[in-house]
Amino acid sequence: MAIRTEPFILNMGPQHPSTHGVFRMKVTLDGEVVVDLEPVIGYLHRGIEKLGETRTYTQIIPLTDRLDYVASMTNNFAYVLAVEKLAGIKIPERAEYIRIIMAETMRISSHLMAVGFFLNDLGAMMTPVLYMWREREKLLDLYEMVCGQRLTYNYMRIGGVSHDLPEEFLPAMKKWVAEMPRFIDEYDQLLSQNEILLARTKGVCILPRDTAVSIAASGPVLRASGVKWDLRKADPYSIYDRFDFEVPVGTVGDNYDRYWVRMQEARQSVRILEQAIAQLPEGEVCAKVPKLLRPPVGEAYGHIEAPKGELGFYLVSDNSIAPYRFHIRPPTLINLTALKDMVIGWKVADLIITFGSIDVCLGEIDR
Amino acid sequence: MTTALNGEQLAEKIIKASPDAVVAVDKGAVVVKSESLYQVAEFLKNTPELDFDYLVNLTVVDYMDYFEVVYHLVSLKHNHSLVLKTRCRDREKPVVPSVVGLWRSADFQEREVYDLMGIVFDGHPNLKRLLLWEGFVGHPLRRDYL
Amino acid sequence: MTLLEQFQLWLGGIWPDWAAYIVPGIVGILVVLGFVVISVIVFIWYERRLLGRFQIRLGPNRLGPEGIFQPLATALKILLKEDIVPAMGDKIIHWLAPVIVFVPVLMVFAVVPFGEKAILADLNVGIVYVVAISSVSAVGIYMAGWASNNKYALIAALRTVAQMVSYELPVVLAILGVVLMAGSMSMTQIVTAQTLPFIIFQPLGFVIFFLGTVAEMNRSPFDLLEADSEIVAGYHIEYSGMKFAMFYLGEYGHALAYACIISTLFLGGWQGPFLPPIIWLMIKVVAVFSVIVWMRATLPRLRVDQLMAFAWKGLLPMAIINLFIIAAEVLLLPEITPWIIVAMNFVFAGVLIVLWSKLFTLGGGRVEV
Amino acid sequence: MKFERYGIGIAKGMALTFKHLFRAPITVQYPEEKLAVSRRIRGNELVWFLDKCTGCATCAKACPQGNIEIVTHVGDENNYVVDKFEVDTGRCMFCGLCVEACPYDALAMGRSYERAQYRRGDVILNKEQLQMSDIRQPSGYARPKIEATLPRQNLLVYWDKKKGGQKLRWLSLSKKRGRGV
Repeated sequence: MAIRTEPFILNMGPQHPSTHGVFRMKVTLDGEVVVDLEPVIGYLHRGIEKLGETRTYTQIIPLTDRLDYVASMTNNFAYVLAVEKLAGIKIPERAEYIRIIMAETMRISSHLMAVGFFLNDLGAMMTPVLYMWREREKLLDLYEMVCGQRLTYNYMRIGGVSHDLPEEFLPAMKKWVAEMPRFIDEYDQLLSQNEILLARTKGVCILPRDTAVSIAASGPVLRASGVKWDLRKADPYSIYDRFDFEVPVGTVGDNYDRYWVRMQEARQSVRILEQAIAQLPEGEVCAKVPKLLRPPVGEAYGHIEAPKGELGFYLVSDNSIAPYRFHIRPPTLINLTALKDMVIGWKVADLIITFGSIDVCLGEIDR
Repeated sequence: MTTALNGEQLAEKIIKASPDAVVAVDKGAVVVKSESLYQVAEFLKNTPELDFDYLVNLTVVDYMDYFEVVYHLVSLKHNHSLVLKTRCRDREKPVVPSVVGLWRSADFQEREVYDLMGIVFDGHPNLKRLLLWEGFVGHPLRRDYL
Repeated sequence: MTLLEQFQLWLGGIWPDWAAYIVPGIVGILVVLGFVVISVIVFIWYERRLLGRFQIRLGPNRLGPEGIFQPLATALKILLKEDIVPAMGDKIIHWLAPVIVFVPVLMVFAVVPFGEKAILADLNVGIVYVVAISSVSAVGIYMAGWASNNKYALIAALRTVAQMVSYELPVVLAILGVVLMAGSMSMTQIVTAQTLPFIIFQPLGFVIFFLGTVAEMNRSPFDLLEADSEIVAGYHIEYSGMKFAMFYLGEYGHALAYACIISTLFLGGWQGPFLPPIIWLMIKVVAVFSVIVWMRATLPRLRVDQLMAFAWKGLLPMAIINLFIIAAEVLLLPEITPWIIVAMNFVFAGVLIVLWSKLFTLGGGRVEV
Repeated sequence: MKFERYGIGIAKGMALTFKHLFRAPITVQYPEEKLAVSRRIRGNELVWFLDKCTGCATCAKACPQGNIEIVTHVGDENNYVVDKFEVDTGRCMFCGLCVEACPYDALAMGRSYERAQYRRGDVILNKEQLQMSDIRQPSGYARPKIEATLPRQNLLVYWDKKKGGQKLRWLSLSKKRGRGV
C-alpha cells in the first residue's frame, strides 16, 4: 500500500541564518525533498537606480559601494569604466594598475568569503569562515590604509583613483601576495579532499551547460558548468590583456565545481597580482576630469568580471550632470534564476548549500 | 575582445529575414518594431553565424514620449555582441513581447522592468512584481513618477 | 558492595529501615545531580574555549578567571527570559518534552562507575539499562518537534526519530562485543575486566561505538536535527527560558553521559595509576569530549539520506562482522596472549574499513518529483 | 558517493585544525587593546576648521546625501560669514566627497570611531560641535599634511612577526584583561 503524503510549504527566510541577507524562498517540500521553489526578493530594495538619476556622476560612486558590499571595489570599478566609456576619458597607467590590484584582491576576498560561508551552510561550524576571514581581514586592513574604509571604499574616481597608494602599502601587499598561496594550500588541505564535503557536493544540484547559458549565468556559476567565458579574457577591459593567467573551468557544474572554480580563481588572481605589483609604474593616479562631468549625449554599457559574475552598468546621458538612466546588471540576480532548476528533487540541505554556492549578495539583488 | 557588430550591416540581414521589422539603425544598435521583436530575436538566436545565445542585459529607458526596451546580446561562440532595441509609445499600457522563451535570463529582468517601469511583457509565464510588494501603486522608475 | 550500600547499612544501625533506605538514595541522587550540572557548566565553557582556539580566536574570557562564569551568566540570562508557548502548539506536550529529554540523561548517571565502589546502582544489566534509558530522550525530542507547531521543528523531529533508531543498532552491537569480552553486563565488572583498555582489543568496535554515540548525542557531523544552517535550531526553535535551558542541559548532559560511557567501556573507566579513580575518569571523559569538539570544529554535516546510509550500510554490517569476530575469538581462543588478539583485531579493522570504503555508497542522489 | 580515500581527507582536515590550536589568535580584546587605525581613516564625524572656511558651500554641493547645511551672509570685508554649518551625521555615509571637494582644507574626516549617541537628535552637529577638540581629531583623508603627522596603522599582515602581534598564550589574556562588563 502506498503511503499517502502531502507536500507542505516552508517559508525560508527572510530571517533565516543561511539566506545570506534578507532573501525568502517559498519552498514546497515533500518530506525533505524540494518539489517547488519560488524566490521572493526585494526586502533590501533601496531604489539605487532611481537615486542615481538625481546625483552627479561622482556622487553615484558611493552608491555603487552599497550594491555588492562584499566586493564594493569592483562595483566602483565597473561604474567608473562605464562612465569613462560614455565620456571617452583616458586614464593614467598607474591608476590602471592600482585598479587591477584592487579588483583582484577584492576577487580573492569575495571568493574567500563565498567559500567560507558555503562551508558554513554545509555545517562546518564557522571554522573555514574564520580561517578565510583572517586573510580577508588582512586585505581589509590594506584597503583601510589606502582609502580609509573597510567596507564601502569609494576609492575609484572617474579618470583614475582618489588617492595614491601610501608608501607602506606595497611592502605589506607584497608580503600578503607571497603568503597567500600557502594559505590557499591550507584551505585545500582542510576542504578539497574532505570526504563529507565531497559526498555533500559532488554531483549535487547540477546546472547543465545549456541551462547556464540560457539563463545567462555568469562568473563562477557559468564557468563551473564548463563554459569558458571570463570577461577578462573574452573582452579584456582595462589592461587585463597584459597579464598572463588562466580561466579555471569546471566539468559538470555541480556544487563542488562551483567551490573548486572559486578556489582556483583565487590562485589565478594571486598570479595576476604578482605581475601587476611587479609592473606598477610611477606617475599620476587621476586624469584631469571636470568636477561636474557632462558626458556627451549617448549611452554606454560598461561591464567587468566581478567576483560574482558579470557586473554591468548601463548609462544613458543627456549631457547633464546626472545620468538620464542608470541601470545596474546585477550578476547574482540573474544567477539566482538557476536556483529553482538546480534544486528541484534534492533535499532541503542541498537547497541551502546550492544557494550558498551561487554566492549571492542581497545588496546587489535588491539594489 | 568582444566585437560589437555593426548595426547597419546586421539590419540588412534582419530585413532579409523579416521585412519591415527594423525601425531605426545606428552604429551600435538596431531598433525594431515591438510586434516583430520576437521573430527578430528568434532569428538572431537561431541563425548559426549570429548565434546570440546569451542575453546579458535587459532594461528600459523612459524617454517620456516612448519607452525604449534595450537588449544586450552576446554570442559566446563567436564572441560578438549586439544591442537590440524596441520602442513602445503607449504610456498607459505598454506591451512588448516577452523573450523568456528564447533566453531564460529574461525571466527576472522582465519582471523587474514590469515592476519598476510598468511594461507588460506579453507571454511571460509569471509576470509579477519582483522588487516591490504586491499592491504597490505606480511604477517608480518612470521619469514622471515622483 | 558500593559506597551507597555501605552508607545504607551504617545508617540502618541508627535509623529506622525505611529512612535508612531512602535518605542515602536521596543523598546519592543529589551528589550525582550536582556533579552533572556542574560538569555540564564546565563543559560548556570548555567547549567554547576550545572551539575558540581551533578557530584562532579566544572564546569567552571576560566573566571570572578565564571566563569560567560565562556559562553561568548564559544560564541566568536564559532563565530570566520569557517562556513562550506557540499559540497553536500542543501546550501539554510542549511543557512535557524538555522534562522527557532531560530526565533520562540524568538517569544514565545512575550506573556510571566513578570509582571501584562509587556507583549509584551497580546493576547487573547496567549497560542494557544505559541503552534503554538513553533512547527515551528521542521521544522527548519528537514531542518537542511535534508540539511546537513549526515546520522546521517537525522536520527536525522526524530526522531525530530516524537517526536515533538507525544508530541505536550499531551502538548496541558494538556494546555486545565489549560485553562478550568482559563476560558481564555490569558496568563495574566491565571496568575491572579491562586490564588492557578495550580500545586496544577492539579498535573497530570503538570507532563504531564512538561514531554511533556522536550521532546519538546529535553532535557534528551528525547534528542534523539542530542543523542551524538548514532548519535553524530544529526541535527547540520554539522554546525559550527554562524549557530551553532544560534542552541545553540535556544536550550537554547527554554528551557528558556518553563520554562517561565511552570511557567506561573502552578506555578503562576509573582505572589508572597514581591518581584517584574519579580524576582518571574525568581525564578520559575530557579527552573524549575534546575529540568531539575537535570534530565539530572541522567537519561539515552529512545529509539526511547519507546519514541513514552511513548507519545502515556502513556501521551496521561492520558492527555485525566485528561482533562475530569477537565472539569467535572469545570462544575459540580463550587462553591466548592478549597481544595476539590485539594484532588480529587491528588487521581485521583495517581490512574492514578499506573494504567498506570501496564497497558502500553514501546515500542517493536526485529524486524525481 | 564513496569514501574512496578511507577518510584520509577528513584526517588531513582535522590535522589542520589541530595545527591551528598552536597558532596565536588573531583577535584583540577591543576596549582594552586598541589598534592604530589607518592614517586616512574616514572615521565618525567631520572636523571643521572655522578659520579656514570661506563659506563657499562646495562641500554642501559635493555631498550625495545633502547632509551639509550651510547658511552665510556677506560680511564687512566682502567675505562670507558662516552663520550656520550643520551636518546630519545620522544620514552621512562617510564617503569623504565633501572633504575631497573643499578647496581650502577647511574640512577633514574625523579619526574617532566611538561616537555613538543615544538620541537621534544628538547626531546632528552644529558649528561649535564640529570644531577640532580632544575627542575630535582630524584624519589624513585627502589631507596629506595631516596624514604625515599621524601614527602608522597596525597591520594584520605583520601580525605575529613584529612588535604588537599577539603571542600564543594558552590561558588567553592573563594580565591584559580588563574587568569586563
